Amino acid sequence: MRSFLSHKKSDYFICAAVMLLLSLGLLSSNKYTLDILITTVYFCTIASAWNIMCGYTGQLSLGHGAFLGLAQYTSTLLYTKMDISPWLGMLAGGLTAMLLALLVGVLALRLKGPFFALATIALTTILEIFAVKFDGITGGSVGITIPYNPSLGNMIFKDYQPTYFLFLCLLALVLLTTIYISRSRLGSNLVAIRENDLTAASLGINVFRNQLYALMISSFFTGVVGTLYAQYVLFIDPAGSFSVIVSEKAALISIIGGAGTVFGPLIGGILLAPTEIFLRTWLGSTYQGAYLIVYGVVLIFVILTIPNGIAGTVSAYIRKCNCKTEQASGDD
Amino acid sequence: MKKLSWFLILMLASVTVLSGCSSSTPANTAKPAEVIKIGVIQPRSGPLAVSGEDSYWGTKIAIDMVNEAGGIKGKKIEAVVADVPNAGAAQNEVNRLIQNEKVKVITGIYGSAMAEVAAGICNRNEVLYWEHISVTDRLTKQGYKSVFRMHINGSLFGEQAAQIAESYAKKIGLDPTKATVAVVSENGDFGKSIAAGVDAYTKKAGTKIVLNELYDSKTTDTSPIVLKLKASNADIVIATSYINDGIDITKKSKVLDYSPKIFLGIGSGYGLAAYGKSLEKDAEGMIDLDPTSTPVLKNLDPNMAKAVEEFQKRFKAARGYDSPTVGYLAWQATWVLLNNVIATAGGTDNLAAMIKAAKELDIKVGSLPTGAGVKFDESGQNTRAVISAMQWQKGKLVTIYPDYLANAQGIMIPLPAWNKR
Amino acid sequence: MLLQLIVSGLLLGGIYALLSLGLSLIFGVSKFTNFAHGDFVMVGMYMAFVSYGMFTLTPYFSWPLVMLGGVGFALLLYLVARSTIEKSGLNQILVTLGLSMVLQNTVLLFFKSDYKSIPATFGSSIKLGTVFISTEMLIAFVIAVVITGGFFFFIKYTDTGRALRAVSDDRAASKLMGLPVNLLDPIAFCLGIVLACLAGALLMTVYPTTPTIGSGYNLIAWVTVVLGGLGYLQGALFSALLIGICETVSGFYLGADLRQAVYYVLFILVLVFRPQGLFAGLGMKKVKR
Amino acid sequence: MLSVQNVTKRFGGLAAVKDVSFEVETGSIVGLIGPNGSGKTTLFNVISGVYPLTGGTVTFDGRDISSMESSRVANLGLVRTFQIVKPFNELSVLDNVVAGAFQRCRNRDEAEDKAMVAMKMLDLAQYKDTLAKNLTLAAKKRLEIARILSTDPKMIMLDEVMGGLNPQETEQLVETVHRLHELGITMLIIEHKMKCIMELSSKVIVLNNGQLIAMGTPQAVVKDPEVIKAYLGADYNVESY
Repeated sequence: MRSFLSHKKSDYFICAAVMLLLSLGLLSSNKYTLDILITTVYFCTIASAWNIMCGYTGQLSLGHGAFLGLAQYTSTLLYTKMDISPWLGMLAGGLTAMLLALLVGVLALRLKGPFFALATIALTTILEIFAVKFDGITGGSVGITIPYNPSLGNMIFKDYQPTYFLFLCLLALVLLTTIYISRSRLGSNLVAIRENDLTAASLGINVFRNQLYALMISSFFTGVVGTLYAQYVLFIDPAGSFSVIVSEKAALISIIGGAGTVFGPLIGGILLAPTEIFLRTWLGSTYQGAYLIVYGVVLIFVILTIPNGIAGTVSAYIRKCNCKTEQASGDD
Repeated sequence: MKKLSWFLILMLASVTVLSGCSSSTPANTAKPAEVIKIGVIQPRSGPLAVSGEDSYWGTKIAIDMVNEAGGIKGKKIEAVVADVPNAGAAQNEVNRLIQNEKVKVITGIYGSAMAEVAAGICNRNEVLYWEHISVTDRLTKQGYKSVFRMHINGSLFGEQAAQIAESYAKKIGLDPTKATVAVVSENGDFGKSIAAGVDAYTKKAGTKIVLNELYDSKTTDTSPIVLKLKASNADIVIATSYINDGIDITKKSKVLDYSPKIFLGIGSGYGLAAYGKSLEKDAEGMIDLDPTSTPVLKNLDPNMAKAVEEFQKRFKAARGYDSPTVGYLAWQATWVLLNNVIATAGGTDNLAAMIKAAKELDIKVGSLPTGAGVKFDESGQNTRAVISAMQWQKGKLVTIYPDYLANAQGIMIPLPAWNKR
Repeated sequence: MLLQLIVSGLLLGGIYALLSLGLSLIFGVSKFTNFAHGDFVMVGMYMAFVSYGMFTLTPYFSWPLVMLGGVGFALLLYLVARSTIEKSGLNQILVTLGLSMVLQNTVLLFFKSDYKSIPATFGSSIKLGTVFISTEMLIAFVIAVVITGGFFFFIKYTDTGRALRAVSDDRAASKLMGLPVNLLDPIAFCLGIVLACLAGALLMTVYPTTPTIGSGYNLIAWVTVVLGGLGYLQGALFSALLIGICETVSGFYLGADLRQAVYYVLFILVLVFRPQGLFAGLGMKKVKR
Repeated sequence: MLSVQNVTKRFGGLAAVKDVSFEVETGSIVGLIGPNGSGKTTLFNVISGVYPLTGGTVTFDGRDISSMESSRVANLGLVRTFQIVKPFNELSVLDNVVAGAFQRCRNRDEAEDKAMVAMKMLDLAQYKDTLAKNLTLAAKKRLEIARILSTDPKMIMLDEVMGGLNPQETEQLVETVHRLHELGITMLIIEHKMKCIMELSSKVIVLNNGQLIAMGTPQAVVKDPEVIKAYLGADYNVESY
């Protein structure tokens, strides 16, 4: 089952333990190891943010790339053109992403299933086209290179540890928010909406408004982590920023890990992000695209056999064990 | 929940171990000083993989040939190959090559986004970055110390293209200041930087640009573009395209019975084998501006000529078709890198020596198969990279301009109407 | 000029009609959301390419092979997706996204990423007044029209067609009436995918192909289906033509780099403000879900 | 408490509910009966805001709710169950009820306590951690009631909650409804089981073909010739126990 609604304080403990383990990476100074960790945490965070909207409410967004890209362009342009520190740019990026989410939500949230997904894909593509078209502002398809001036204020660092640390903080923030939401009224409402929106409304849950909140929170974090990633790679371009692939990956990671669970996206990210890198390194240079076949097959397999993902299946198993012991003592 | 947390912890531990392993193994296997490691990055999957793969083979064949000739100072070259389909992968793989594989030289890449990311990281880590394809101007305008580009940059490309256009205009008796030019370009960085170069040059030369249109290269139907060209009634058309759109523009030109006096195609759109194959006789007379892919061997230094011949043979064996321009670009860039830079510097251990060797290079124009020479300016841009005009004649590309590279005479200039071809 | 643009657009739209009809049918009958539809177009293109390479059959002659292959791929899709029919639409999307990844990259593995094309058979054009019509496009268009006509005949006048319409109209009721829904699903899949593959084969006469070309066609197919109104087969037909015209006209007047944006904006507007499609209520008989 | 005035609902040209007016007094239990397809559920949907109404007004607790969304209607304290049970299948019973309870509380502990109270009242406490989809039909029906109960409603509308239950289960549920009534909750009940209606309601409304054909005490209504004709005219499906 989807144990999104966690009742236990132990979630905070797990969260702390995971963060502690991940932060062991800070001891390494190997940039490749750190890059893998950063990429992993980046995808964990995006997937977790995606999960807040989509795992909860069951609305499939393939347009988180739109939020990501808009935020990246906001912060990068603020930094490169007006010299505003990425620390502020990060917030600005998150907020613009949120504004876009508000607009998208008002327009598209009444759509269901494939149509919401399609509308979000279309939106991402439109933004990409505009980013290419209005090259006076965005630099067009050539993208923007962020000058390498390492300093704390510029959020650019010589070594990767500080960046990794920032990513970890963000992941922790998203996880804590997720845990908090999962215990809150919003979480309860969202899950109710996912299960049956008509019934949810009949209980007094405003379907539209709750979904909108979720979308805005989700897009905010997506935007923030996107700006951080831009400051890490030091380069953005329309094709990379407004990419449907990023959204697809977020979805893939969440779903394989267990969409609608607190730790599903984390598990998915930790499993898939390094796997992708290793597969690309091993297979990529001899069998073009072979790692994507593996990805696709895994996705199909997971959806068909364990639609609740790893976390969902594991916790269902745990529940089963608990139920057995309960049934032994109680009647019925 | 407890079990879940154990599960998580276990998984994390295994990931840590895994990434630990991957970072420690190469250190054990690296045998110092026996081989010279060179990082080779190309997009070998994803949307850029076609030309990425051609470029990869260009580089690989150059390395193989150097190795078979005994390597550099007795040391074999080992290519550490990475598939880099996007900017994120560039970040990851370049770090892997530098950190784990301990390469000191990286060469690549088809795709400017990846080139920019790779060059940035290389420069920061004091690794030589040797670019052989990407044309974005900005790559060499960031003040990087260890970044060199063998290929021409976009604005020079555009400038030379406009120059070629001008010279052809003169040839057919058009006054450059009265002739009209239409520029259509795919809206990626390639098309845009070239369009900008053309624009800058024609302004100087006083030629009038009557249409400057960008389009999406993924577009399926180019008839609106051809109709716009037709409506503009320009004497000269300079079109920058990838292959799909390039083929379609030509097809639609025929369908819509459009032939300007001079049509200059730029980029893979008009130069790849697929172009000739799918257009057959309709390709006849079409001009492609690019570094030549039909070198005139007798003009080259005999040793170079032999090497180029060998390369052509191997490329055909590996890929099944004659090397396109990117193959030559990759091959000659790698060839120069190995024989003239690394060999002079005595290996890859000393970055300063390699930079010095590169900066001191003085190879005259026409020495390399694409007609280029090598002389880097302060920013690391090769100032002696040239483009040429190639033309489809009897199903094959031949070089018709400049004269010192030409192996055939230009035909069908100005272009006759379609029914007279 | 406008006339020329409209004619070019119509010709393009004719081929779009083939891919969207198939999508519309599968969506109508099986309530199945296929996000890999464009990839079947790509597969169709490659099948046409292979038949040309192996037997020098142009797509005008290799269509039986393409159809046969299409049936095979349809059954593959059906096998993979069967368990998600009548279940969560979300899972259908995800499964087909996964399938799309597998298809694209399998093709990449076997054919590499080069552009594959076959030489034009005619490559000329016909001039009607001031309007030029590409022979290739015209033939493709005529074939598309014939296939579409045949398809509508099949849907209207055969028992299977009637059954498909009934299931499309009301799946639950059709089940209660004893219609073999489990048999009709694979039939709808086969028809739909075969149409997509045929569209691919026709496109192959005009455009080169690469493994990733399908994503674009996938979106076009969906845009068309939504504009036409879900499950309205005739609607899909008209909107395909409309999209074709919209592409050429906006490409000319607005700029060739904005034309995708035009129909995506149109798409979003229709989704949000007129979810029943552009043509609903215009006296069109519905083959609705 | 609830006043329905001249309510009409059309689907296309077809009027599912025609010009229906009635009142539900505070603290009463009103039964709503009629043959299949007579428009009972449509009336529920119109009152609870699932469908917008075509004509007429609905007032609840002194406020016009005619054009209100269902979630706002529910927030005012008027909630309903569905004829075909719609539990949140993938959630535990507790989470199902908590979803309702959260409409009145801010934090989770409070919501859980409230939910437990409602669950105890409906004999669901022992299934706390069971997934809703694994419950028996009877338990699912009780779950529906527990869920709406936890929203602290002023009035509830029950749509055939006894349908498909065996006599014993029915009896238990009637018991429960009585207890809820004692808590001061006003009720409007659709029910086919005449015995339950007779036992529970103080007033019965009869719909046929979307029109109100009779209203009054249960005893009076069953003797009404109009009503008998309606039921005999349609399939005679008033279950007799």
